[in-house]
Amino acid sequence: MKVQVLFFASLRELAGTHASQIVVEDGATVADLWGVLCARHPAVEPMSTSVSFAVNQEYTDRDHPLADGDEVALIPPVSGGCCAEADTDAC
Amino acid sequence: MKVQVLFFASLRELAGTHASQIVVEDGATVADLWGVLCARHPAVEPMSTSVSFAVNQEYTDRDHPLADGDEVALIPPVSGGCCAEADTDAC
Amino acid sequence: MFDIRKTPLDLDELVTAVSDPEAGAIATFIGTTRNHNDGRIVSTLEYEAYPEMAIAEMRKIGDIARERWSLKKIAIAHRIGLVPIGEASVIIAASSAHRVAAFEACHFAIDRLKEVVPIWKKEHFDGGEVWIGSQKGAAFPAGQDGPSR
Amino acid sequence: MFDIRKTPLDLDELVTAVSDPEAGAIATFIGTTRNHNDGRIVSTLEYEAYPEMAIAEMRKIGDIARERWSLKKIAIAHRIGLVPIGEASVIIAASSAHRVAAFEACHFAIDRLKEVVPIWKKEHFDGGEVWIGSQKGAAFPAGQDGPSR
Repeated sequence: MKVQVLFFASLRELAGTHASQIVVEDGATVADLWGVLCARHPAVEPMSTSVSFAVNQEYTDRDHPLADGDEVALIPPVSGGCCAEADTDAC
Repeated sequence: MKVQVLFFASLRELAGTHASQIVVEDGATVADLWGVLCARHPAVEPMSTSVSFAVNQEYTDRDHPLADGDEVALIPPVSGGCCAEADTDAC
Repeated sequence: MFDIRKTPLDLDELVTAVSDPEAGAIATFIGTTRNHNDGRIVSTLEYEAYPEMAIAEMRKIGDIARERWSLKKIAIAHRIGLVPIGEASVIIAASSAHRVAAFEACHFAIDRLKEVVPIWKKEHFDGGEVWIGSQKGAAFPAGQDGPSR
Repeated sequence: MFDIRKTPLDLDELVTAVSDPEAGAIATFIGTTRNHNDGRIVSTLEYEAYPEMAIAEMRKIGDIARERWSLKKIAIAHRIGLVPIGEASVIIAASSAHRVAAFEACHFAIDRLKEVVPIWKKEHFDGGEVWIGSQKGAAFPAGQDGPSR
Protein backbone atom coordinates (compact mmCIF):
# COMPACT_ATOMS: atom_id res chain seq x y z
CA MET A 1 0.00 0.00 0.00
CA LYS A 2 1.00 3.61 -0.52
CA VAL A 3 1.14 6.50 1.93
CA GLN A 4 1.83 10.19 1.41
CA VAL A 5 4.65 11.41 3.67
CA LEU A 6 5.04 15.11 4.54
CA PHE A 7 8.31 16.52 5.87
CA PHE A 8 8.43 19.79 7.79
CA ALA A 9 11.05 22.27 8.98
CA SER A 10 14.35 20.61 9.96
CA LEU A 11 13.17 17.22 8.65
CA ARG A 12 12.21 18.77 5.31
CA GLU A 13 15.70 20.20 5.00
CA LEU A 14 17.41 16.98 6.11
CA ALA A 15 15.36 14.88 3.69
CA GLY A 16 15.65 17.42 0.90
CA THR A 17 11.97 17.09 0.07
CA HIS A 18 8.62 18.31 1.36
CA ALA A 19 6.54 15.30 0.30
CA SER A 20 7.05 11.77 -0.89
CA GLN A 21 4.87 8.79 -1.89
CA ILE A 22 6.13 5.71 -0.04
CA VAL A 23 5.15 2.08 -0.60
CA VAL A 24 4.97 0.03 2.60
CA GLU A 25 3.88 -3.53 3.27
CA ASP A 26 0.31 -4.24 4.34
CA GLY A 27 0.09 -4.00 8.13
CA ALA A 28 3.07 -1.65 8.38
CA THR A 29 3.12 0.71 11.35
CA VAL A 30 4.35 4.27 11.65
CA ALA A 31 7.58 2.87 13.10
CA ASP A 32 8.02 0.63 10.06
CA LEU A 33 7.54 3.63 7.80
CA TRP A 34 10.16 5.57 9.74
CA GLY A 35 12.58 2.68 9.14
CA VAL A 36 11.94 2.89 5.40
CA LEU A 37 12.47 6.66 5.47
CA CYS A 38 15.73 6.39 7.43
CA ALA A 39 17.03 3.93 4.82
CA ARG A 40 16.08 6.27 1.98
CA HIS A 41 17.14 9.54 3.68
CA PRO A 42 19.91 8.63 6.17
CA ALA A 43 20.20 12.30 7.18
CA VAL A 44 16.90 12.08 9.08
CA GLU A 45 17.98 9.20 11.30
CA PRO A 46 19.38 11.44 14.12
CA MET A 47 15.82 12.78 14.56
CA SER A 48 14.56 9.29 15.53
CA THR A 49 14.13 10.14 19.19
CA SER A 50 12.64 13.59 18.72
CA VAL A 51 10.31 13.21 15.74
CA SER A 52 6.57 12.92 16.33
CA PHE A 53 4.05 11.58 13.84
CA ALA A 54 0.62 12.60 12.67
CA VAL A 55 -1.59 10.38 10.54
CA ASN A 56 -4.32 12.25 8.69
CA GLN A 57 -3.56 15.30 10.85
CA GLU A 58 -3.86 13.58 14.23
CA TYR A 59 -0.88 12.84 16.48
CA THR A 60 -0.35 9.07 16.68
CA ASP A 61 1.81 6.49 18.39
CA ARG A 62 4.61 4.78 16.52
CA ASP A 63 2.78 1.45 16.67
CA HIS A 64 -0.21 2.91 14.84
CA PRO A 65 -1.01 0.70 11.81
CA LEU A 66 -1.08 2.53 8.50
CA ALA A 67 -3.81 2.29 5.87
CA ASP A 68 -3.55 2.79 2.12
CA GLY A 69 -3.75 6.49 1.23
CA ASP A 70 -2.85 7.77 4.70
CA GLU A 71 -1.20 11.19 4.98
CA VAL A 72 1.69 10.80 7.40
CA ALA A 73 3.38 13.96 8.68
CA LEU A 74 6.84 13.89 10.26
CA ILE A 75 6.76 16.49 12.99
CA PRO A 76 9.99 17.81 14.49
CA PRO A 77 9.70 19.40 17.96
CA VAL A 78 7.27 22.27 17.49
CA SER A 79 8.40 25.84 18.22
CA GLY A 80 5.57 28.14 17.26
CA GLY A 81 4.40 31.04 19.34
CA CYS A 82 6.96 33.17 21.05
CA CYS A 83 8.20 34.39 24.37
CA ALA A 84 9.74 31.79 26.62
CA GLU A 85 9.04 30.82 30.20
CA ALA A 86 12.75 30.96 30.95
CA ASP A 87 15.70 32.86 29.57
CA THR A 88 17.12 29.83 27.84
CA ASP A 89 13.95 29.05 25.93
CA ALA A 90 13.14 30.37 22.47
CA CYS A 91 12.02 34.01 22.14
CA MET B 1 -7.90 75.55 60.80
CA LYS B 2 -9.53 75.00 57.44
CA VAL B 3 -9.60 71.93 55.22
CA GLN B 4 -10.96 71.42 51.71
CA VAL B 5 -13.40 68.50 51.60
CA LEU B 6 -14.18 66.68 48.33
CA PHE B 7 -17.30 64.52 47.92
CA PHE B 8 -17.54 61.87 45.21
CA ALA B 9 -20.21 59.71 43.62
CA SER B 10 -22.94 58.65 46.06
CA LEU B 11 -21.54 60.92 48.81
CA ARG B 12 -21.54 63.88 46.42
CA GLU B 13 -25.20 63.26 45.67
CA LEU B 14 -26.12 62.71 49.33
CA ALA B 15 -24.31 65.87 50.42
CA GLY B 16 -25.55 67.84 47.45
CA THR B 17 -22.11 69.31 46.87
CA HIS B 18 -18.81 68.35 45.30
CA ALA B 19 -16.52 70.44 47.53
CA SER B 20 -16.73 72.37 50.76
CA GLN B 21 -14.38 74.40 52.96
CA ILE B 22 -14.73 73.20 56.55
CA VAL B 23 -13.33 74.79 59.69
CA VAL B 24 -12.17 72.26 62.31
CA GLU B 25 -10.43 72.67 65.64
CA ASP B 26 -6.65 72.37 65.85
CA GLY B 27 -5.71 68.74 66.38
CA ALA B 28 -8.90 67.45 64.76
CA THR B 29 -8.71 64.03 63.14
CA VAL B 30 -10.39 62.66 60.06
CA ALA B 31 -13.03 61.10 62.36
CA ASP B 32 -13.70 64.50 63.94
CA LEU B 33 -14.16 66.01 60.48
CA TRP B 34 -16.60 63.22 59.57
CA GLY B 35 -18.62 64.12 62.68
CA VAL B 36 -18.80 67.75 61.56
CA LEU B 37 -19.88 66.66 58.08
CA CYS B 38 -22.58 64.33 59.41
CA ALA B 39 -23.99 67.21 61.45
CA ARG B 40 -24.01 69.50 58.43
CA HIS B 41 -25.19 66.89 55.87
CA PRO B 42 -27.21 64.30 57.83
CA ALA B 43 -27.86 62.37 54.59
CA VAL B 44 -24.24 61.16 54.53
CA GLU B 45 -24.39 59.57 57.98
CA PRO B 46 -25.52 56.10 56.74
CA MET B 47 -22.19 55.93 54.83
CA SER B 48 -20.23 56.08 58.14
CA THR B 49 -19.21 52.42 58.02
CA SER B 50 -18.41 52.27 54.31
CA VAL B 51 -16.70 55.59 53.59
CA SER B 52 -12.92 55.72 53.23
CA PHE B 53 -10.78 58.82 53.48
CA ALA B 54 -7.85 60.25 51.57
CA VAL B 55 -5.83 63.20 52.82
CA ASN B 56 -3.85 64.94 50.09
CA GLN B 57 -4.62 62.02 47.78
CA GLU B 58 -3.36 59.26 50.08
CA TYR B 59 -5.67 56.80 51.86
CA THR B 60 -5.55 57.46 55.61
CA ASP B 61 -6.91 56.10 58.88
CA ARG B 62 -9.73 57.85 60.68
CA ASP B 63 -7.41 58.82 63.51
CA HIS B 64 -5.10 60.70 61.15
CA PRO B 65 -4.63 64.28 62.45
CA LEU B 66 -5.51 67.01 59.99
CA ALA B 67 -3.39 70.01 59.10
CA ASP B 68 -4.46 73.41 57.89
CA GLY B 69 -5.02 73.39 54.13
CA ASP B 70 -5.39 69.63 53.81
CA GLU B 71 -7.44 68.25 50.93
CA VAL B 72 -9.69 65.55 52.40
CA ALA B 73 -11.55 63.28 49.98
CA LEU B 74 -14.56 61.24 51.07
CA ILE B 75 -14.35 57.99 49.15
CA PRO B 76 -17.36 55.71 48.85
CA PRO B 77 -16.62 52.05 48.02
CA VAL B 78 -14.81 52.17 44.68
CA SER B 79 -16.31 50.42 41.66
CA GLY B 80 -14.12 51.24 38.68
CA GLY B 81 -13.03 48.71 36.12
CA CYS B 82 -15.51 46.15 34.96
CA CYS B 83 -16.22 42.47 34.78
CA ALA B 84 -16.79 40.77 38.09
CA GLU B 85 -15.23 37.71 39.64
CA ALA B 86 -18.64 36.33 40.45
CA ASP B 87 -22.08 36.69 38.93
CA THR B 88 -23.33 38.82 41.77
CA ASP B 89 -20.54 41.37 41.46
CA ALA B 90 -20.72 44.50 39.33
CA CYS B 91 -20.33 44.08 35.55
CA MET C 1 1.14 55.61 30.58
CA PHE C 2 -1.59 56.09 33.18
CA ASP C 3 -4.62 57.93 32.00
CA ILE C 4 -8.21 58.88 32.83
CA ARG C 5 -10.17 60.27 29.92
CA LYS C 6 -13.68 61.12 28.79
CA THR C 7 -13.11 59.88 25.23
CA PRO C 8 -13.08 56.30 23.87
CA LEU C 9 -10.10 54.16 24.83
CA ASP C 10 -7.77 52.89 22.11
CA LEU C 11 -6.25 49.44 22.54
CA ASP C 12 -3.52 50.07 19.95
CA GLU C 13 -2.44 53.17 21.84
CA LEU C 14 -1.87 51.14 25.02
CA VAL C 15 -0.10 48.33 23.16
CA THR C 16 2.18 50.88 21.52
CA ALA C 17 2.85 52.46 24.92
CA VAL C 18 4.19 49.16 26.31
CA SER C 19 6.00 47.97 23.18
CA ASP C 20 9.69 47.42 23.74
CA PRO C 21 12.37 45.82 21.58
CA GLU C 22 13.16 43.43 24.46
CA ALA C 23 9.55 42.49 25.15
CA GLY C 24 8.51 39.25 23.50
CA ALA C 25 5.14 39.17 25.25
CA ILE C 26 2.34 41.68 25.65
CA ALA C 27 -0.78 40.83 27.65
CA THR C 28 -3.78 43.12 27.56
CA PHE C 29 -7.07 43.30 29.36
CA ILE C 30 -10.13 45.11 28.06
CA GLY C 31 -13.10 45.66 30.35
CA THR C 32 -16.30 46.37 28.48
CA THR C 33 -19.60 47.72 29.72
CA ARG C 34 -22.44 45.22 29.56
CA ASN C 35 -26.14 45.72 29.18
CA HIS C 36 -27.15 43.68 32.18
CA ASN C 37 -26.04 43.29 35.76
CA ASP C 38 -27.61 41.50 38.66
CA GLY C 39 -30.73 40.83 36.61
CA ARG C 40 -31.18 44.48 35.66
CA ILE C 41 -31.14 45.73 32.06
CA VAL C 42 -28.70 48.62 32.18
CA SER C 43 -29.39 51.47 29.77
CA THR C 44 -26.39 53.68 30.50
CA LEU C 45 -23.17 53.44 32.49
CA GLU C 46 -21.45 56.43 33.94
CA TYR C 47 -18.06 56.57 35.62
CA GLU C 48 -16.78 59.27 37.96
CA ALA C 49 -13.20 59.62 39.17
CA TYR C 50 -11.11 61.55 41.64
CA PRO C 51 -8.70 62.03 38.77
CA GLU C 52 -5.48 63.18 40.46
CA MET C 53 -5.62 60.45 43.10
CA ALA C 54 -6.80 57.83 40.59
CA ILE C 55 -3.76 58.48 38.41
CA ALA C 56 -1.52 58.36 41.50
CA GLU C 57 -3.04 55.00 42.55
CA MET C 58 -2.60 53.63 39.02
CA ARG C 59 1.06 54.64 39.17
CA LYS C 60 1.41 52.77 42.47
CA ILE C 61 -0.14 49.68 40.87
CA GLY C 62 2.44 49.98 38.09
CA ASP C 63 5.25 50.33 40.63
CA ILE C 64 4.11 47.27 42.59
CA ALA C 65 3.75 45.23 39.39
CA ARG C 66 7.26 46.17 38.29
CA GLU C 67 8.61 45.16 41.70
CA ARG C 68 6.85 41.77 41.69
CA TRP C 69 7.38 40.74 38.07
CA SER C 70 10.10 41.22 35.52
CA LEU C 71 8.11 43.67 33.42
CA LYS C 72 9.21 45.95 30.66
CA LYS C 73 6.28 48.38 30.72
CA ILE C 74 2.72 48.67 31.95
CA ALA C 75 -0.07 51.06 30.93
CA ILE C 76 -3.53 51.62 32.40
CA ALA C 77 -6.32 53.79 31.00
CA HIS C 78 -9.82 54.25 32.39
CA ARG C 79 -12.68 56.04 30.69
CA ILE C 80 -15.03 58.28 32.70
CA GLY C 81 -18.34 59.99 31.97
CA LEU C 82 -20.99 58.16 29.99
CA VAL C 83 -19.65 54.93 28.48
CA PRO C 84 -21.99 53.43 25.88
CA ILE C 85 -22.88 49.77 26.34
CA GLY C 86 -20.33 47.55 24.61
CA GLU C 87 -17.48 50.07 24.77
CA ALA C 88 -14.33 49.69 26.86
CA SER C 89 -14.30 51.27 30.31
CA VAL C 90 -10.77 50.14 31.15
CA ILE C 91 -7.73 48.83 29.25
CA ILE C 92 -4.51 47.51 30.74
CA ALA C 93 -1.40 46.42 28.83
CA ALA C 94 1.80 44.89 30.19
CA SER C 95 4.94 43.83 28.34
CA SER C 96 7.72 41.50 29.40
CA ALA C 97 10.41 39.27 27.97
CA HIS C 98 8.50 36.16 29.05
CA ARG C 99 4.77 35.61 28.95
CA VAL C 100 4.01 34.66 32.55
CA ALA C 101 5.08 38.06 33.87
CA ALA C 102 2.91 39.92 31.36
CA PHE C 103 -0.18 37.83 32.18
CA GLU C 104 0.23 37.96 35.94
CA ALA C 105 0.97 41.69 36.04
CA CYS C 106 -2.02 42.47 33.85
CA HIS C 107 -4.32 40.33 35.99
CA PHE C 108 -2.96 41.85 39.19
CA ALA C 109 -3.45 45.37 37.83
CA ILE C 110 -7.16 44.96 37.06
CA ASP C 111 -7.81 43.23 40.41
CA ARG C 112 -6.01 45.96 42.29
CA LEU C 113 -7.58 48.75 40.25
CA LYS C 114 -11.04 47.56 41.28
CA GLU C 115 -9.97 47.60 44.92
CA VAL C 116 -8.14 50.87 45.35
CA VAL C 117 -8.45 53.30 42.44
CA PRO C 118 -10.99 56.03 43.29
CA ILE C 119 -13.38 55.54 40.39
CA TRP C 120 -17.08 54.90 40.75
CA LYS C 121 -19.67 53.42 38.42
CA LYS C 122 -23.30 54.41 38.26
CA GLU C 123 -25.80 52.22 36.48
CA HIS C 124 -28.87 53.76 34.95
CA PHE C 125 -31.63 51.22 34.40
CA ASP C 126 -35.33 51.16 33.81
CA GLY C 127 -36.79 52.43 37.06
CA GLY C 128 -33.75 53.90 38.70
CA GLU C 129 -30.04 54.37 39.03
CA VAL C 130 -27.47 53.15 41.52
CA TRP C 131 -23.86 53.79 42.45
CA ILE C 132 -22.26 50.35 42.36
CA GLY C 133 -20.51 49.49 45.61
CA SER C 134 -22.33 51.98 47.81
CA GLN C 135 -25.52 49.92 47.96
CA LYS C 136 -23.72 47.11 49.79
CA GLY C 137 -22.01 47.98 53.04
CA ALA C 138 -18.61 47.68 51.40
CA ALA C 139 -15.53 48.34 53.47
CA PHE C 140 -12.28 50.16 53.04
CA PRO C 141 -10.45 49.07 49.90
CA ALA C 142 -8.61 45.83 50.56
CA GLY C 143 -4.86 45.94 50.91
CA GLN C 144 -4.88 49.41 52.48
CA ASP C 145 -4.69 50.23 56.14
CA GLY C 146 -8.29 50.22 57.21
CA PRO C 147 -9.88 53.09 59.08
CA SER C 148 -10.39 52.54 62.81
CA ARG C 149 -13.90 51.28 63.34
CA MET D 1 -11.51 32.41 14.44
CA PHE D 2 -8.44 30.24 14.03
CA ASP D 3 -6.04 31.39 11.38
CA ILE D 4 -2.57 30.92 9.92
CA ARG D 5 -1.49 33.67 7.57
CA LYS D 6 1.55 35.09 5.78
CA THR D 7 0.50 38.70 6.33
CA PRO D 8 0.76 40.88 9.45
CA LEU D 9 -1.58 40.04 12.31
CA ASP D 10 -4.17 42.60 13.40
CA LEU D 11 -5.00 42.80 17.11
CA ASP D 12 -8.25 44.68 16.51
CA GLU D 13 -9.42 41.93 14.16
CA LEU D 14 -9.01 39.31 16.90
CA VAL D 15 -10.64 41.50 19.54
CA THR D 16 -13.59 42.08 17.22
CA ALA D 17 -13.80 38.33 16.58
CA VAL D 18 -14.28 37.60 20.31
CA SER D 19 -16.47 40.60 21.13
CA ASP D 20 -19.84 39.62 22.52
CA PRO D 21 -22.61 41.65 24.13
CA GLU D 22 -22.42 39.37 27.19
CA ALA D 23 -18.63 39.52 27.50
CA GLY D 24 -17.45 42.06 30.05
CA ALA D 25 -13.82 40.95 29.81
CA ILE D 26 -11.43 40.38 26.94
CA ALA D 27 -7.87 39.19 27.55
CA THR D 28 -5.37 39.18 24.73
CA PHE D 29 -1.86 37.93 24.28
CA ILE D 30 0.56 39.21 21.64
CA GLY D 31 3.81 37.36 21.01
CA THR D 32 6.39 39.46 19.28
CA THR D 33 9.63 38.46 17.59
CA ARG D 34 12.72 39.68 19.39
CA ASN D 35 16.15 40.51 18.05
CA HIS D 36 18.04 38.31 20.45
CA ASN D 37 17.76 34.81 21.81
CA ASP D 38 20.15 32.72 23.84
CA GLY D 39 22.87 35.34 23.37
CA ARG D 40 22.53 35.41 19.58
CA ILE D 41 21.56 38.51 17.64
CA VAL D 42 18.76 37.29 15.40
CA SER D 43 18.49 39.01 12.02
CA THR D 44 15.36 37.29 10.70
CA LEU D 45 12.71 34.94 12.01
CA GLU D 46 10.86 32.54 9.80
CA TYR D 47 7.87 30.36 10.72
CA GLU D 48 6.68 27.27 8.88
CA ALA D 49 3.40 25.45 9.55
CA TYR D 50 1.56 22.28 8.64
CA PRO D 51 -1.42 24.54 8.06
CA GLU D 52 -4.38 22.13 7.98
CA MET D 53 -3.27 20.31 11.13
CA ALA D 54 -2.20 23.54 12.84
CA ILE D 55 -5.69 24.99 12.38
CA ALA D 56 -7.22 21.72 13.62
CA GLU D 57 -4.99 21.77 16.73
CA MET D 58 -5.90 25.43 17.38
CA ARG D 59 -9.57 24.47 17.19
CA LYS D 60 -8.94 21.72 19.76
CA ILE D 61 -7.27 24.26 22.06
CA GLY D 62 -10.37 26.43 21.70
CA ASP D 63 -12.63 23.47 22.50
CA ILE D 64 -10.63 22.53 25.59
CA ALA D 65 -10.60 26.16 26.78
CA ARG D 66 -14.37 26.43 26.37
CA GLU D 67 -14.83 23.21 28.34
CA ARG D 68 -12.60 24.35 31.20
CA TRP D 69 -13.67 27.97 31.53
CA SER D 70 -16.89 29.85 31.08
CA LEU D 71 -15.77 31.57 27.89
CA LYS D 72 -17.76 33.46 25.34
CA LYS D 73 -15.30 33.24 22.43
CA ILE D 74 -11.65 32.56 21.69
CA ALA D 75 -9.54 33.39 18.63
CA ILE D 76 -6.00 32.40 17.71
CA ALA D 77 -3.93 33.64 14.76
CA HIS D 78 -0.34 32.74 13.91
CA ARG D 79 1.79 34.37 11.25
CA ILE D 80 4.10 32.27 9.07
CA GLY D 81 6.87 33.06 6.61
CA LEU D 82 9.34 35.81 7.39
CA VAL D 83 8.25 37.85 10.42
CA PRO D 84 10.23 41.08 10.82
CA ILE D 85 11.78 41.70 14.24
CA GLY D 86 9.31 43.50 16.50
CA GLU D 87 6.20 42.29 14.71
CA ALA D 88 3.63 39.87 16.17
CA SER D 89 4.05 36.17 15.40
CA VAL D 90 0.99 35.09 17.38
CA ILE D 91 -2.11 36.77 18.83
CA ILE D 92 -4.71 35.15 21.08
CA ALA D 93 -7.93 36.77 22.34
CA ALA D 94 -10.51 35.34 24.73
CA SER D 95 -13.74 36.87 25.99
CA SER D 96 -15.86 36.00 29.01
CA ALA D 97 -18.40 37.49 31.37
CA HIS D 98 -15.84 37.54 34.19
CA ARG D 99 -12.18 38.35 33.95
CA VAL D 100 -10.54 35.28 35.48
CA ALA D 101 -11.86 33.00 32.72
CA ALA D 102 -10.55 35.28 29.96
CA PHE D 103 -7.08 35.51 31.52
CA GLU D 104 -6.74 31.81 32.29
CA ALA D 105 -8.03 30.68 28.90
CA CYS D 106 -5.70 33.05 27.07
CA HIS D 107 -2.70 31.91 29.12
CA PHE D 108 -3.61 28.25 28.62
CA ALA D 109 -3.98 28.75 24.87
CA ILE D 110 -0.48 30.17 24.34
CA ASP D 111 1.10 27.50 26.58
CA ARG D 112 -0.71 24.73 24.73
CA LEU D 113 -0.05 26.23 21.31
CA LYS D 114 3.69 26.10 21.97
CA GLU D 115 3.39 22.43 22.93
CA VAL D 116 1.18 20.92 20.26
CA VAL D 117 0.49 23.14 17.26
CA PRO D 118 2.67 22.05 14.30
CA ILE D 119 4.47 25.32 13.65
CA TRP D 120 8.24 25.72 13.61
CA LYS D 121 10.51 28.71 13.99
CA LYS D 122 13.83 29.20 12.26
CA GLU D 123 16.23 31.83 13.47
CA HIS D 124 18.65 33.40 11.04
CA PHE D 125 21.60 34.99 12.80
CA ASP D 126 25.08 36.14 11.98
CA GLY D 127 26.93 32.95 11.19
CA GLY D 128 24.07 30.56 10.72
CA GLU D 129 20.49 29.52 11.09
CA VAL D 130 18.71 27.05 13.31
CA TRP D 131 15.30 25.45 13.64
CA ILE D 132 14.29 26.12 17.23
CA GLY D 133 13.39 22.96 19.12
CA SER D 134 15.19 20.52 16.84
CA GLN D 135 18.63 21.37 18.21
CA LYS D 136 17.71 20.02 21.65
CA GLY D 137 16.57 16.42 21.85
CA ALA D 138 13.00 17.54 22.50
CA ALA D 139 10.36 14.91 22.94
CA PHE D 140 6.84 14.34 21.75
CA PRO D 141 4.59 17.31 22.50
CA ALA D 142 3.42 17.21 26.09
CA GLY D 143 -0.16 16.25 26.75
CA GLN D 144 -0.34 13.89 23.79
CA ASP D 145 0.11 10.16 23.86
CA GLY D 146 3.80 9.70 23.39
CA PRO D 147 5.25 7.43 20.78
CA SER D 148 6.57 4.11 22.07
CA ARG D 149 10.24 4.50 22.81
